[in-house]
Amino acid sequence: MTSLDPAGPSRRSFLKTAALAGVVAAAPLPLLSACGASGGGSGSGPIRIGVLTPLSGPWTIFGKAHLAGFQLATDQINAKGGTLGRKWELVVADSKTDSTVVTQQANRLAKQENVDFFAGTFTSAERNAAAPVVTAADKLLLYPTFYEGQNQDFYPGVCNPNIFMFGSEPSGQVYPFLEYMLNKHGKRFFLAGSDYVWPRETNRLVKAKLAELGGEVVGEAYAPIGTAQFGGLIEKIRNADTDVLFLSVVGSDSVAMRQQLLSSGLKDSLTVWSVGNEESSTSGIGPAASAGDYASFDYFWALDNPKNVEFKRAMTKKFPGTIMNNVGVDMYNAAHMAALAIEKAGSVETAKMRAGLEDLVFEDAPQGKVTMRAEDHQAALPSFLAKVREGWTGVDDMFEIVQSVDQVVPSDSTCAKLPLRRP
Amino acid sequence: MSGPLLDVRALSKHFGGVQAATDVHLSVDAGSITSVIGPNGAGKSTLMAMLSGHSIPDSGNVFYEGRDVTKWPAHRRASAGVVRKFQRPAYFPGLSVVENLEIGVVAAGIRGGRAMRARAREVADIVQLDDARYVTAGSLPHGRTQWLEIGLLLACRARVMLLDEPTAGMTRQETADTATLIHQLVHDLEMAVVVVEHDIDFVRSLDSQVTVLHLGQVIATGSMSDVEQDAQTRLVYLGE
Amino acid sequence: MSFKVEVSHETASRKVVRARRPRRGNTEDLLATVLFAVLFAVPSVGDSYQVFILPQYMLFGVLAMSLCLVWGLGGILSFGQGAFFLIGAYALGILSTRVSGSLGVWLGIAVGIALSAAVAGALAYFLFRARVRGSYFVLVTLAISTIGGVIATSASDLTGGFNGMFISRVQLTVSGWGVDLASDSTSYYFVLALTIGVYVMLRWLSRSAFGRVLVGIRENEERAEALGYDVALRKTLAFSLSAAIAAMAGAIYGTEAGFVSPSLADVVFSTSIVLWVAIGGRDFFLGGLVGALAISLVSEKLNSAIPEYWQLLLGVLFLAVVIGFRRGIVGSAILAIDRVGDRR
Amino acid sequence: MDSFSQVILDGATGTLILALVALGLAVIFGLGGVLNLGHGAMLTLGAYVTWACQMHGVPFIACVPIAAVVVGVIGLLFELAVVRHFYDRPFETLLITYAFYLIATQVIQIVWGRAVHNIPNPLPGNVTIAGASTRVYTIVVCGVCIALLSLTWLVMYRTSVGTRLRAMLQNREMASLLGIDASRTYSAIFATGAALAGLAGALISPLFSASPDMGSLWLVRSFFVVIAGGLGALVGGTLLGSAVISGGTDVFSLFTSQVFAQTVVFALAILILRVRPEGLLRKVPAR
Repeated sequence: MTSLDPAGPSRRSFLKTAALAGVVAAAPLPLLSACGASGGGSGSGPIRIGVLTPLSGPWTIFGKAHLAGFQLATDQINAKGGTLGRKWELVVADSKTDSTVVTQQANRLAKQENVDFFAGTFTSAERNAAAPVVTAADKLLLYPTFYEGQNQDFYPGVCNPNIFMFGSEPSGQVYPFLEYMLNKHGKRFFLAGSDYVWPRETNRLVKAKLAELGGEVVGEAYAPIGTAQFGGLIEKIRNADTDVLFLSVVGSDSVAMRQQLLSSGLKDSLTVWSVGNEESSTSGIGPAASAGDYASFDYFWALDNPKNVEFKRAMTKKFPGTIMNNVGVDMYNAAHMAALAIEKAGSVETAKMRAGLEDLVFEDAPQGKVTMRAEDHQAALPSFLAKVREGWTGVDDMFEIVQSVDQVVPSDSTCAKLPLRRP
Repeated sequence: MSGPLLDVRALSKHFGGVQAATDVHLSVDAGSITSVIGPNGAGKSTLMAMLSGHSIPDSGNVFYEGRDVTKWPAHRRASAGVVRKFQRPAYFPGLSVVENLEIGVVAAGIRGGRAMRARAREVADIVQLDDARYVTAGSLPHGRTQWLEIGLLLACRARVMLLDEPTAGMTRQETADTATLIHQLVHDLEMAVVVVEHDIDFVRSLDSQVTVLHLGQVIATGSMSDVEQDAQTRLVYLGE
Repeated sequence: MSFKVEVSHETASRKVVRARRPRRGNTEDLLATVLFAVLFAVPSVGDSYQVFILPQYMLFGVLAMSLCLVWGLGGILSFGQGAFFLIGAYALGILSTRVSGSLGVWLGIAVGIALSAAVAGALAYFLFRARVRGSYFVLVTLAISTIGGVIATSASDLTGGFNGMFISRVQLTVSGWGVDLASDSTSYYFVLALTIGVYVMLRWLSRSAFGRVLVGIRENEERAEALGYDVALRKTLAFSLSAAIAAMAGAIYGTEAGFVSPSLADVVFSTSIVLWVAIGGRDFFLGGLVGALAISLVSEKLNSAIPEYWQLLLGVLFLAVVIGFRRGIVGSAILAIDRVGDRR
Repeated sequence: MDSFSQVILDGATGTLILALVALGLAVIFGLGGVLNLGHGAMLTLGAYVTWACQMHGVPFIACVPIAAVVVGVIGLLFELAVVRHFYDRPFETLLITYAFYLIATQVIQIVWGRAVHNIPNPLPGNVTIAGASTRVYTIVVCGVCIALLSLTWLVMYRTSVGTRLRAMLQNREMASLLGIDASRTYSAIFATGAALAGLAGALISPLFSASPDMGSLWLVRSFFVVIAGGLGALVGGTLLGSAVISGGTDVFSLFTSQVFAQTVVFALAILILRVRPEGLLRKVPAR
């Protein structure tokens, strides 16, 4: 039949081509034009901040507090007219709890959204993934989470002049309370963590300090993220005759781990000290599996001081039902300190803002005073050891502060790139 | 060529406690038709499977062109020339008739678009599907799918065709045409055809060597008229 | 053309429409040409982020096409493509840092491809020989991606574990000549060329004898085997080739993105490849390519804005396609265009 | 040998809990021929329904059957609306149930948020058996699992329903001759599998809490149970598979890392599949 219509094929295919070209070309165009137009840059208009936060995936439970802390501070800053007369505008990107996505989204925020600086990323792995992007774009990243310190040169997110750490590292989070725990609960420590850089590096530092204090490490084990059954690990802990179980298992894994620890009957014969389970994951763990256990962070919701009372009131008003934790509070502090730095420097330009943040002191943090050290961008923070109350019913009566330190000066970083202060 | 094309010697096979084949002998020459008949459960399908390589006998041997192929898997036997047509038509329903045949043609080692198409066209003519070359095979009426499958066997240069109930579901006319086709193939292409059938009329019209199976054993061989005279066959098969 | 009378009535009408020899593939290639032309023009009209990100999505497209090869052509559904992609990325990352110069880069790519092909081939042959297929093989591919992720997470000395691995942009050079992927626009055109190359190669493959037989195996494995084809061997070859393509895409992706982590091997990523291909259309390589590109682009836009609702929407879209458009959106479009063309 | 009896007890409880989780999957796969990728979402749904139900002051013991019924009904509706049209196409059912997973997981997050919810242990306290200790509630869950497996066995091998089901498995066309309404039977199978998943989700929620992605952790392990255990009958296979996957991982992880143990066990499951595929293939028509 084709041969009966010699003009057919060519004309047909021409029409087809034209129609298809229209369809295919039209599809990507809205996507292309939607972007590009929005650009902050320096000068006038709002200050744009790219916030990388885990809104989906296993660390979603932290994402809410993480983002809420920064949003609350932003609202407070904007209520006062922003900084340098410019309002703050947040561009939120979901990290999906996936470092690969962090790289991608950080690139988008830098290249397409033209943000002035970054805040967020949750884990050290995510921070390390974002680091090359912020370096390439020469923007700052404000990192809020408790982390492993700055000793691992080979990671791009360590000793990076563009990154500021607002959370505590092991010498702040753990060291102040090691002696107390040793004396009170026994010398035999078992170190168990999730398998990534923060738990491994934290445990390395804790081991060194324990040796100094006369403690003994009777075991060390790491479970890959996503582990559901901890039977083997718990057996190892039992066989090691453990006094203190030093836990850096995080996220939903820690919920499973603590529940199984309870069901193994082992919980009563040792003391649990978690450095990863703050208010939101402890809510998941539940009262039975957490009662009597310790946790140490630079902030607890339970802190009873006027600034925290004020913070809690503001937070509950704006984000009712959100379980706040130290990461969220450090995001809050990061925003306020960035605002102070911008005002001090008179600019959001990276170099000037960096200089503004270095040596900055923030007196109004919900946990006390925060000082940003210039040479390695680590924060000096308060630190608290808390015990989980028996039969708690919510975040308000979950933790009871048993030890506190007003401000811990981070131990010296051993990174070769130091000092970070630029001439 | 000396000796039979396909030579089956003393095949035995059991499944669990059931003896599906016992000491079966069969000899098939090029250019001949062999029909295997028998009541349900006689072991016809088992024999077919052992000929095609879909089942390996417990003991006994299958020789093809003088070579022992007993342990060869189905695909190896098929590429050597012993190809089976299944009881239910087995073809490629989502493809057109010509695409179906081309897959068979490729199996015969013919490469290159032109040669492949030409051969597929030739086969389509033989099995009278020349009008339906570009029809999706799945939409062919049932009887024609049986022929399509025979076409597939032709396309891949089968020397021994194992036809498992080739006329199942066919009209009377189609059945008669199928007998003619088989005769034509055997005559023109010097093929050996082994047919397993229920339809006695069809077997009769094939005018072939007949082997009667009962409970896994060969109880009679000979022409259809010989077999029909056989007392045992009449007893077990024709129900007399 | 003449029709014989014996054709039964209910199929007669369909026959008239389809009885002509279809110009199979023209429309797909035509559409692909348009797509490639649009992609070619992007760097001159788009912003720097698009030039940065689109190569990664094109490589997802290559990955999706590798799935089209086994699933669309061969009928082997695999939830394990992510693992092969990851092998490619890690191999390049590990070898390009440990072996200096362009040797390390080429070695990384070669080892990744060879390793993926070997792992896929060995496993597939092992199982296909024993006639493991259908849903059971799907389960095994799920296992591949799970085990891949577990190994990537736990072999932290080699892979960086959960922390991921950083890979710098490499240079692909032979005795001084070649491309330096450090520049976004250079690597954009390089990846575009690669994507076109893979598309052309796969289209050629699908028309070749091998491709036809693969389709035959998909349509009726028993028949293909009884025609003399070593079905297990051919399925293994297809699976292995597909793994090799996935690994190659992974290697380039690693250097493009600058970062790989075990999440690329986990079940979520591997299943999203299936999603791209199913929505785009498994029967057409263009379907996989467009599915991967379009869903990645739209996901990126909507994920931050309406993360839950977007995932929900994607799920509903996926369900709708599986129920209503077995051939996927692009696939159905191609067939519709063909039909319009044929009717004239 | 306290440690030894503890390993045995943990292995046994781990096996039974995994068997409980996998049973719904095994029912739908073994009897219905559908590889239910939505199984994980059904577990999650069961856990969340339990949590929501408890929030409304309903006692835990009543929440468990409610969760099973709710998830069973959702499964039934899904089967009636979609799955039933695809039984002859295994790949499509696989994709459809995966779409169910995507949709259900998102709906759960929209309705109940993303926070991890803790479901209090209804039976606090530990019990010591031969020097090994575990939670009373764990023992109860294991008891329920044994009861369910026994019930399944009784239904399959001691009732006319079971006989018909097995007949249908052998030959679907033949089954209709025996007066079995295949379509209704398949609906019932799917609903039962979904209800079992909901029940399992409800029962394990006090042990593991409820989080939106809890299902995917169990899904892969359940698949391996089906791979490894698919060889035997529904009940024996599920138990055997669970023992291989759960017990195997526990035992191996005593000598090596958890990760390596898991990998070894998964590889073992593939090996089993390879060695005994014909038994498995019988039930699932090849595509």
